[in-house]
Amino acid sequence: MTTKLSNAQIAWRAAQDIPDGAYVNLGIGFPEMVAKFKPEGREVIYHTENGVLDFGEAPPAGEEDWDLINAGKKPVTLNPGASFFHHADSFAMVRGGHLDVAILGAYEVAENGDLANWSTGPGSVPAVGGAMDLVHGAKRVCVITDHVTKKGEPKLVKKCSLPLTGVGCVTTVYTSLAVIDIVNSRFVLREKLPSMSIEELQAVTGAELVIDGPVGDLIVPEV
Amino acid sequence: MTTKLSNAQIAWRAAQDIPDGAYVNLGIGFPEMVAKFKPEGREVIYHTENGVLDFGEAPPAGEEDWDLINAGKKPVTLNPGASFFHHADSFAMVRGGHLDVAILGAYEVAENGDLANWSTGPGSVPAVGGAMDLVHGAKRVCVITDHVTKKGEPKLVKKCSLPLTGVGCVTTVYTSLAVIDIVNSRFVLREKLPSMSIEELQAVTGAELVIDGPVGDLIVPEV
Amino acid sequence: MNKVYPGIEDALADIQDGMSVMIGGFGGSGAPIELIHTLIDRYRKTGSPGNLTVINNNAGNGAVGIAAMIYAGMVKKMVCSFPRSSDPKAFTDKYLAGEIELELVPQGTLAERIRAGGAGIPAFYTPTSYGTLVAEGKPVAEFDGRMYVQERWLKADVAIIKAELADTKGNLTYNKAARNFSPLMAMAAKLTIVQARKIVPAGGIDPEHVITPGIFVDRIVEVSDPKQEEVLLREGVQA
Amino acid sequence: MNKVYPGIEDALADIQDGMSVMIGGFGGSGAPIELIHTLIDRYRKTGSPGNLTVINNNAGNGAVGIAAMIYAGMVKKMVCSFPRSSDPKAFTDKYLAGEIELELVPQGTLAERIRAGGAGIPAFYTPTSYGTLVAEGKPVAEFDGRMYVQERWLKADVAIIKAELADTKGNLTYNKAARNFSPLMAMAAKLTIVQARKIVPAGGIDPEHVITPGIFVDRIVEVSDPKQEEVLLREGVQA
Repeated sequence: MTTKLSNAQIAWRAAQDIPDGAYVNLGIGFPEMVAKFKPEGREVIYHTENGVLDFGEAPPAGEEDWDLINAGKKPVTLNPGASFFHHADSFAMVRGGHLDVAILGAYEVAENGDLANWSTGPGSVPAVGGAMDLVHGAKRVCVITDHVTKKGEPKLVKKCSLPLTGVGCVTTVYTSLAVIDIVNSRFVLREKLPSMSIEELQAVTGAELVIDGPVGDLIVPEV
Repeated sequence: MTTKLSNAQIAWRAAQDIPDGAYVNLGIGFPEMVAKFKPEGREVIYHTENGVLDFGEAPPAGEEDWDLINAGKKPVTLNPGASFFHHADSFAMVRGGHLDVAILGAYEVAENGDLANWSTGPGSVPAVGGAMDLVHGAKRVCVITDHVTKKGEPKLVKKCSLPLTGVGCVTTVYTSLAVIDIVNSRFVLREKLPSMSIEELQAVTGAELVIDGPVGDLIVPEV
Repeated sequence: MNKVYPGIEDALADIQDGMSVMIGGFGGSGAPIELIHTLIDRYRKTGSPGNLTVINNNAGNGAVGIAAMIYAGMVKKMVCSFPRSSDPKAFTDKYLAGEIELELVPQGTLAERIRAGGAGIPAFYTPTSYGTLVAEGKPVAEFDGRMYVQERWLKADVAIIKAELADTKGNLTYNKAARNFSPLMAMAAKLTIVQARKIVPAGGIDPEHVITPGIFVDRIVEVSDPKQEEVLLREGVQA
Repeated sequence: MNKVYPGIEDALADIQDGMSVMIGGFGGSGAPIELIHTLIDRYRKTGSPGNLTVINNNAGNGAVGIAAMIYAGMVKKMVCSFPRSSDPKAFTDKYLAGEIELELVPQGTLAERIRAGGAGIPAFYTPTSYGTLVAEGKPVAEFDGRMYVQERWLKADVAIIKAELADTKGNLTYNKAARNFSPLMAMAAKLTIVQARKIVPAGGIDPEHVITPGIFVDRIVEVSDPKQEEVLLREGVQA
């Protein structure tokens, strides 16, 4: 297998597609990294499930206010123009289609847009948080993920084998190897690492990659 | 027919049954008069549909703030401890059962608690406002009304002939002649004017008056 | 990000024939008079926007605001709870002549339908109107032994509302009971246009005091000395 | 009218075995630590209140707050969206041993179900969880060409929440993101008990800034220097 993007590079690539003025929810963990790579000059307003709009970076150590946290329970700060609201209003923003972009992680994404990212099946403690709401709310639901599992198995599949988070909800997948839109229940390849052939990419993808228009080079700086 | 209570006296009688600390909504028009007769020493918190809790009396002429009105579009003032909220929260208070008492007018009340108070039938412009919400929200839904129509016909009936505001919703009726609870879909007579016999009262009532326990004297001061 | 528009005309430019328009206010409290009358002026000059469906608690009073829209002939249909007022002639005459449609919605149901529209809830159940004419044709269901009516969300192409303060990112406060339906309408419309008494920089409103977060607001214009419908009525403004 | 209770024990006295208890907070933000631990103290002394159904976004962290309730053995069932935390041992061990029940509810659905409980809406439809395990057994319906899941209201016997300011009539404000579920829970419980950092006279909160109107609040106690769950966790408080 050829080289692949680091998580930071995947996050960087996803960040480039967030337009100026967008309202964005970043999932807990890996997706939070996307905020670091906001292009200069763009203004992005971040929403967190627990009732803050327009929060900023983490405060310096020692200056945490534990009443001012994000959905990951990490302390944040406020940008000018921030606001507080209760959980029902927060999810009105989500479910009502007011967010422009939500970025989540994934265990599996199916070619019809089904997402599995909350449960690895029986035996563990299930925990869903806001993911099932987010995938049906935001105008664009983006997944950032390694292209394959640690065992090398495809995460982009014909049909998810793990419990679903949402049905037909993913619009774009940013992986360590490619950028793929989901259009009419097919994986449409938009960009791939230049070092990799389409055949090589197809070999590590669990469903057909459709070519519809030019396939760009996925070129990401060291970050 | 014997003497009867004035509207002010009906309002006075209804006011006596509002307990200290109650949250109360008074319908537009005649029911608004109930506020005038709050017994000394009791605190009553008034709710208005358009998003104010704990409003007070009308301001002096010339001091009206037309952004501070009640559901009847009349200017009001605020008591200490007042609050503003939007219409969905206002009707969450109503529908969610948070009001202790709602007092409304009526065209007809049926013995099963059905209320007709919003439409006199085809040919007019229908207007319902918050009445249909109030009758299903407050813990006690009280009607204040003349006992009979201007033509002398019963307003307390077996079955409403006019379009309903709500089904089985009225708990107590304060009329110009009597106080009547609705219990198990029957009119139970609680008080009547002392000058009137039960038979005389029955004669102007469109459904059976049930006697269940002592019938008190409806005695109201000149107000 | 700056949602401020210099002129009312520009801010309203995308309101077109046949649209559904939520208009904030309860009677004169919160009525965005300057937005409404700028729209009327355009209609009188250009014949557009007409055929509007207007959503408000009421159906106009006297000859100002929504009543003036009705007199001008812009309104095809009213969705409201209480099409009565101290002077309801504008609506009443057209309604009785069959020249304007009415969808009568109980006030709490109207508020909740608008909130549902903004919150992505396509339908909900309420006890309100069960067993009445207003519920005719609507699905009913029993929950915990009580009967309820199914109501659908209500959305609109545009909301025009009046705020007290707005910051440049669209965060809003309201003045007293002028809040009423406006925070809900801001959520439920594709395009939300606000006239604010004062526009302040982002950060000029305490985050704890924001009533409508900016995510629900698209365009803001400052109208620093807004007219009060009730005052105009008392001054006897004519159609 | 004065909803102020002098002591926490008195304010909590009506919480009994088997009740459902909504507890405000999202992680440590807004968690009413003093109310919770007073309840735990009573349970340790008297064996009551036990068998509780606790409703919160999470299922406790470390050995403080809800985690301490679970360790104490008071909790029969958790209703939550995310029973994970940096130290979820209290819940995880009991859950995997079959000693505590879990009703897992997506976070937005949890919030909306609680609001619905407070607003008299017995059921509503949401796209959330459609086609997933979480929706199994729930009615579904199509609206405007899209599928939705029917969710029911969620009410409770008691809500215990943390506020910033309370006035004597029960009007509340919150501190920053500590607001989260608390305004909804105050609406949805038969009895709402509040610990406020400061109690002010009626009129001491601007009517425009009230977040929870007093109608939703029954009892208030002042806890002027409330503990922060997250700080206690970092200090290493043990079960």
